[in-house]
Parts: sequence; structure tokens; C-alpha cells
Amino acid sequence: MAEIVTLAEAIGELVADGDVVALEGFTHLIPTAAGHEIIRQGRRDLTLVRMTPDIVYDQLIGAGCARKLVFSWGGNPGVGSLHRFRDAVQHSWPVPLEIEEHSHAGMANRYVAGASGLPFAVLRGYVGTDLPSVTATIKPITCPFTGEQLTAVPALNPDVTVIHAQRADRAGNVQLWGLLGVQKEAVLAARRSLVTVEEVVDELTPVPGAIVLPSWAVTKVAEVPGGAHPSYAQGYSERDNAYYAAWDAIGRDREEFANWLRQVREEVPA
Amino acid sequence: MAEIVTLAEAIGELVADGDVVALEGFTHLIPTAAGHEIIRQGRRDLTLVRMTPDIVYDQLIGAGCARKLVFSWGGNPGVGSLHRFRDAVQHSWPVPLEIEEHSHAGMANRYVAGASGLPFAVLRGYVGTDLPSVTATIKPITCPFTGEQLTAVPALNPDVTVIHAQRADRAGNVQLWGLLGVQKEAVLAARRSLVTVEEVVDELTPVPGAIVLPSWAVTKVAEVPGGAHPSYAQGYSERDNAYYAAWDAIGRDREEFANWLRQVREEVPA
Amino acid sequence: MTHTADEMMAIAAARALSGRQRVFVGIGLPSTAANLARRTHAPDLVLVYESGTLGSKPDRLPASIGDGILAETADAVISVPEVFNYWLQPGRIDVGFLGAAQLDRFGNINTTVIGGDYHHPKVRLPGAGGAPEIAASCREVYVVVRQSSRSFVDRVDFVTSFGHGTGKGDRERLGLRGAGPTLVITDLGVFRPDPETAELVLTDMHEGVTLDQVRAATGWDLRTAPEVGRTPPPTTGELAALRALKEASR
Amino acid sequence: MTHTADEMMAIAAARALSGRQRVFVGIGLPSTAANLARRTHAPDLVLVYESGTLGSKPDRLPASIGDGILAETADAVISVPEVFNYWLQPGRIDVGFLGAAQLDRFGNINTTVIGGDYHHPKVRLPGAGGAPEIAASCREVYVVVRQSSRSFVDRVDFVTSFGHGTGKGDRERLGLRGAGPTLVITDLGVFRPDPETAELVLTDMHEGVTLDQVRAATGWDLRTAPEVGRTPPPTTGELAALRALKEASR
Repeated sequence: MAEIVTLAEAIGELVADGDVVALEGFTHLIPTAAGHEIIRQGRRDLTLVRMTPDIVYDQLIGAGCARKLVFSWGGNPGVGSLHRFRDAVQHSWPVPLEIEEHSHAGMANRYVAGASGLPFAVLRGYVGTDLPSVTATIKPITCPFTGEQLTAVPALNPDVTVIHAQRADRAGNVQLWGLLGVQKEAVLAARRSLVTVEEVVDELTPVPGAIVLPSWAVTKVAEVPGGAHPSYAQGYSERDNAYYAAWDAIGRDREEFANWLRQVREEVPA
Repeated sequence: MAEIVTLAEAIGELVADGDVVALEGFTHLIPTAAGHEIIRQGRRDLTLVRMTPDIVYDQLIGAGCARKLVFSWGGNPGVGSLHRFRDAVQHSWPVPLEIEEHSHAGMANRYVAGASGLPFAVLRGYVGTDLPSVTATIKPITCPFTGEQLTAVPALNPDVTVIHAQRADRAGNVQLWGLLGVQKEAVLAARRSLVTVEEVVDELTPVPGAIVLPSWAVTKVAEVPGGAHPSYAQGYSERDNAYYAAWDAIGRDREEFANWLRQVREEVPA
Repeated sequence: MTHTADEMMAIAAARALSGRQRVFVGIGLPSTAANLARRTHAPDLVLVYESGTLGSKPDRLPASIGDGILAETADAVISVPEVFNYWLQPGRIDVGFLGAAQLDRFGNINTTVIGGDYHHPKVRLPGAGGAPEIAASCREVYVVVRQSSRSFVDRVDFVTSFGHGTGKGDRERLGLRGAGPTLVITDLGVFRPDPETAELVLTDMHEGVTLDQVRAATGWDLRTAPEVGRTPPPTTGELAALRALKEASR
Repeated sequence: MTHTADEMMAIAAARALSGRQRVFVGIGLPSTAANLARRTHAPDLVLVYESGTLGSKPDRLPASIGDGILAETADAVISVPEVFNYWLQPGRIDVGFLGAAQLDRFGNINTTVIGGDYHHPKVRLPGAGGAPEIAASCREVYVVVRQSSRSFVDRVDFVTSFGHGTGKGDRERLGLRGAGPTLVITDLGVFRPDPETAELVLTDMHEGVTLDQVRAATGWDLRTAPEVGRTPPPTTGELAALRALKEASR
């Protein structure tokens, strides 16, 4: 049974220094508010996992929360680079950042394996690319029936996965719709999970295209309206494209970023 | 683009003697009418594939259409045995029936591999059972990261998959809801596919829990109202439990079955 | 109220479930018992069916594993591959609730063939269905089966679903993560694996059943627990609930 | 109407798509071109986005790969694992439409690192995203990229997505099933792999572009097709449609 708590309580109880943490969301439903709370609580040495690290990961990296990033595409979508990410990779600022780099297909299948209780997944992937030469978690595997060679990647099983969803009911059942990304797999692959939601409602009325994560598959739920900003929650909010554009200047400059960080640290958590 | 045709045309064009044919449906949405049309068109030497062969497979086997059955649970659900299936396995009547026997998890994953363009799937399955000693398509596989031993099963890629769904639009996009079984995977794993539908409509309005198979992933669509009888189509019909019970006496007796067969062969196809 | 042996069996099986357990429910006797439990002392049970429903809350017994009522009353409806891969395989289910055509002294289950050999069986049964992986992956397995010397055998003719193999330690050696069959409920009594040997021993007898009766319906030299208990007879409430459930299902 | 080089590139890229082709669309230039094609001569194109949409029909350019309009106008919305496993990997997609930071003479794509070595790059790019498997599994790959001697290089610093490797036959040897890059469209012209060597050769130049210009913007000793064609300039209709699409997206 998912327990309904505040965001501060949830992060405090679920995320520890050194954890492997996935904040998933594929453009839609990115759990940004939870990322800010991790910054406020000053977590360190996290291994951050995400297919598409964007602004909130740039912020976590810039704040010095991470020692490693596992990912397949890191950028400010539609805008450009993640400057805090680049600064960490290229200049170890504020701390060195190790990277483990995959493709989307590889990362998606790593979550699928994790959700399925398997140690690895098989795909037609990476063949001919330079990725296997820099990433140890890509290996060949041979089909025992045809002899064909394919690619294996190990399961991802984060200590904690955080996602954002539209709604939960008071029992902690979670409902989300629109682009679903890899969120279900990321939650099911994790040892513990937090879902921040736009609202907690009495009843989850059916919505076309919606999926439900039963309460017993989620550790904690926190009501955080707007918790996906600047991304969006279909049916609740629009993507704040201006924020993505504005982040470029903030992220580009260490001092601008320090100002931003000071503000976030002073915010009262949701 | 799925072509909308009559059932007789669809079976005539898609199913050839000797084909590997899957008529899928997990209690719900079983494409029975399509099976009857295969009987009427006198197909022979089919390899029939299905997780849960029930009455329609008993009928196809009794009619002598099949030389092999690939399955994981064969019975008349809630009633008892499939007598035509038993007669074929135990007495080679009307023709011998080879069997390839799996578990549900294995069959489901074989379809998943087939739909995914992979030659095999990996699961935690069959361990300790006698199934690997009688089924050649179950082999061990070792995780290249952990060294753990798991089980591999080869992909299923039927020549033709047939499913029944609630609706299609005039462009051939297919919509189904309720229990979805393994139908999407079975269609995507197949070289050719037929979907019989309760009705062809102008527009597929959204339905909670529904999935859509795009027209370009389906070969042919045929409008066959009631085509899942005696199973059901959620929102259109109820399961005919009396028919399942009545089948026991028909299937049990070769002469009764012959009468049934004569009737089906004389029916005008939908 | 008087009751039948089948009713006692269903009620004893229902009593084995409690709280918020997640139960992977086979059709037939297990489904009857799980739904009875949900309607009586364990309203928060989470029923999972292999047709792809999580948290089904039917108000009658489903006529089949794919009865529409299972989908209509579920918290979530998912595909069959997903129920096996994302929900069963990783060990998310507390109890796998299975039936059996044959069960042996080490809790191995046969639902494949009886007599003869595999290719020329005396009786061809339906086959494995979901059971091999349910038996492998649930934290515990409860088996509910009508007992006779034909169904309760020394060694199953075919291991469809692995119980304790040939004894204690076999599951660990094979890397199976669930505990396997920890409870067997029949129309005569209740059996549990001996902690030392994993052999099924009689731990309780239902009301009116004698040890001789149980021995006669067991195909091996049955051992009993140091103290064999008596199953409390069905309460009026339990019987009424069971009969109402069955009545609603006609 | 006069037009910019970027407009010519988008229009030339759009023209490459036709009929009911299933197109796996990268964000940016490919998305602009694919949507333009759908709005002009190829209304039946099926646009697939890696965020999990099949058959998106946006009436403006999506601001990101996960713009809500892609889901709202799609025939089906699916999970990200499903889009890669069930739809891309088996070869159901006709054209993979990709951008590139660096592209080399054999159509290999780099979107990972430029300069230095992998661990100490001069420029850290976003990485692979969906591209490696799009390049591997689509029947053909079209690349659309702004051309300069920095982006059009003899050999990419890092092979993020495999094109033709070091020449003809490499894809077959690696067991890749798609044909790889068959068309490259830039702001200067159009390039196709030589049928004998798989080296990219210039086959068309856009209006007003000179061969010297193209050579200056190519980081290797460029070969040209026996006859280099001229891209027909944008029609009034094409330009108007492109500008309307961009206007609607502000």
C-alpha cells in the first residue's frame, strides 16, 4: 500500500546518499519538484539514471548531488546543451561526474528487464557503433536456437524511482495518461518508488489511454500540483517552453546557476 | 493498409495448407467464426498455435485441419477436456497430432520475441519441471553479466494470426478492449494477419482501456458480428456458457461431432 | 447447517488467506476460495488472474479465467505477457493459489499426462497453463485439491509444476526464489511440508474425518504432524457467504 | 518568393517522403520536413515518434519529441519500450529520419563527443537517443543536416549511429537488416551512397549553390555523381505551407 505523505517526507524517507535514483519522464510528466526537494535535502553521491536527462538533472548535477549519470540522451530539448552536465563532464565542476552511456532502446530494455525480475535484456542494438567500446554494460549474446549474435544489457534496478502522474486515489492507486514513456517499467524495476501527483481524488474514473499502477506497487505518493513544471501533465498543464529557453542562460553561467540554486534551497517544499 | 474483405475471402487469401496459424484470444474475443471458415475451406496440415486451445481448436483438430498443436493449456474452460484433441493425441483420429507443449509464460514470451523481431526470449521458467525433457524449444541461457542461468524459448512467428476485436474503422485501424490477452503480440509476430470485428465504424471513438492496432500493422479486416461466439466481445456480447457445456457431449462422440461438422460445412460463411 | 466436504475444503482454503495478500488465483477451487475470503474475513485481498487483471473484485464466481467481470472490476487490466513478466516473475505475488490433477508427497503438481508415457498417455490433461511459473515465483504456493489415492500420489507421473522436487533443498539448488507449496488443503484435511524433509505431512483433519480415511486417500505412507489439529467447522456466516457466492454465479 | 537555405533543405527533405511511408521522425529538422510532407504532397504519411506515438498528425510543429500534440493526434499511444521493441526493431518502419552533429563520408553519424577523447571531449553532445537502433532497423535512413566542413567530415570522431561503416558490405557483415543511409539532404544539396563503395557522393545541388561551395563545406575529397542534378526551387505552395507550419508553432 502506497502511503500518502508530503514531498519532503517522501524524499527524506526514500532517498539516501549514494542511492541509485531514477527520475523518469519522457518530456511529459517529469518529476521536477521531487528533484528540487532532493537538492534541498542536500543528497550526495547519487547515481542518477534517466533516458533523457534534461533540466532537472542539469540542476541536480550542478548542485553536486550526483557522482554518476546513466543515460541515453542528455540535452535541453528544443534548446541545446545542458551546461551544468557539460561542466561536470568536462571540468569536474562542482564534482566529477562519471557517465554510463546507452541508447534509448538499450535503456528502455534495461528498465524492462528490471521490471521483469530478469538480470538482463536482449535487443538488436549498438551493432557497429562505438558505444560498446566505452560502455561496459553492453555485451554480445548468442541465440541458443539460431546461433545469431545479439546484444545484451543488464537490468536497471534503481534504489528509488520517482515519477509524476496526474492522479492518485486515497488508497494510493496511481493513474497516468498521455505519453507514458518508460515510467511503469521504471517504477516496477525499483526497490522503492515515489509518485508525485497533480491531485489526490476520491475515485479514479476511467480515462482513455490511462494506465493504473496499483497502490501495492508504489511505496509513497505525494500530492504536488504542478510538480512536473516546466514539463507538463496532460489534462492539467501546458509545457512551459519559455522556461526551457530561459534555462540556457542560467545553466550556462556558474554564478547565474548559484543564484538559482540559492532560490530553490530557500523555497518552502510543496 | 488493412484491406476490408469478407471472411471467406480473407481465409482464402491468407491461410494456405501447411501454414503455421495462430487464432488467439484469452477466453475473451476468440475468433471462432474464422476457425469455422478454415474448416469450410478444408485446410490441411496446419500447425495450430495458441496459448489456450479450446472449443474452436477442438473443432479444427476434429475436422482434420491440423498436423501439430503448439500450446500451453488445452481444455474446455470450466467444463473439462477437449475430446477431439484427446482423440487425436491418443488415437491419431482423424489424423495424428504432434504437440509442442509450453507454459503460458513461455508462450507469451515466444509471441513477445516474435513481435519484437528477436529470435528468442528469456524468462524464469520451466525450472525443475519435466517440460524441457519433452519439448525441444526450451533451452538454458546464461546471463552475460551475472552468470545466472535462465531459460530461453524461441520466437513464435506464425504465417497467419487471426484475432477478433470489437471494431475497425473504414481505413482498417482496429480497436479492442477488455481482456487483451496476447493478441497484439500475436498479430505483430505474424507474417500476415486477419482481424474479424463486431463492426466497421466511421470513427474509432476513444474507449478506456482500449488499444489500437494501426491499419498498416494488419493485413485484412473482416466484419463478422458475433464472430467470437461462444466466447464474448466486451460491450457487444456475453459469453455463452451453455454452449461450452453443450460442446462436451458433441466433442465426446465421433458421430455427434461428424453431425456438427456437416452443419458447419453447410453454413453460408459470414 | 450441515455442509459438504467440498464446502469445508473451500472454507478452509479461504481461511488461509488474509489481509492485503496478493494472490495469483487459478480458476476453479482456488478462485472459489479466494473470492470467499474476499467476501468474508479478508476484504482487502488483491486477486490477480492470469488473463491480465490486477485487483479483481467480482461479486460472483467467474465462469472462466477470462470472465468479463474480472476485467470490469479490476484496478488494472494488462496484457497476458505483462501479467507474467512484470507482476508474477519478479516475485510481487504473495500466494500462488493452484489446483492439481495429481499432487505428490513433495508437493510437485501434475496437470499434463497420467499413465503411459508422455507421447502415449492414458489420460491427456490440459497441460501447464500458468502453473509452472506461478509455482516458481510466488512467495508461497497453496494447493487446493480433492484428495484420493489417485490424486495424492507418491510421485507424480509428470512434473508440470515444481514443488519440493525430491525433498528439502531442491528449490534452493535450482535457484527458485519462492518457498513453493507451504500449504495443501483437501476435502479431508490440511497438509504442510515437514520443515526437515519437505515431505507433506498431515497437520489438520476436517470435522468428522478419521485418520484411516485420510491414509486411504493418500498414495504414500503418510506421516502426521506430532499433533494433528481439527479444522473448526464452517461458521454459519462462512457457509452462507459461500452459498450466496455460488448462487450468484448460476 | 525568395527562400532561405534552411527552407530549401526542409522542402527538399519533405519531397523525399511519399505515399503511406512509415517514418520514424527525429525532432528538429526531420520533424519539420516530415510534417511539411504530410501537409503538402504526402497526407497519408505515418509519423512515428520515439516518445511512443504511432500516426501522429500534429497541425503545428511539435516543440519537443514529447509534445502533447503528438499523443493527442496519434492513432495509438504506446510506451517507449514498446515503440522500440514492437515497432522499430522488427523492421516495420520504412524511413528513419535523422539529424546529425557530425556525418562522415560513409554516412556514419556522431551525436556523442567531438574532439579530444571520449572521456575528455572538446564538446560533449547529447548522446545517442534513439538513433543507433533507428539507423540499424529502419528499411532506409534519410539524414538531414546543415552542411559545413565541421559537420561533414572524413571520419566521425565517434560512431553513435552506424551508417555504412568503412564502405560497402559492412552493414551486411554486421547483420544489420536495414539499408542504412540512402539519402542525405543538406542546405547545399543532396548526397547518396555510391552503389559500388557506399561513399556519399553529391547527386543534386540546390538552386544557386556552386560545386566549389559544396566542396568547401565538405571535409573530404568529395566525389560527384556522373550527372549532378539541380533541386527544383521551392514552389510557392511549398514555401507557404512551410511558413504556415512554422507560424502555427510559435
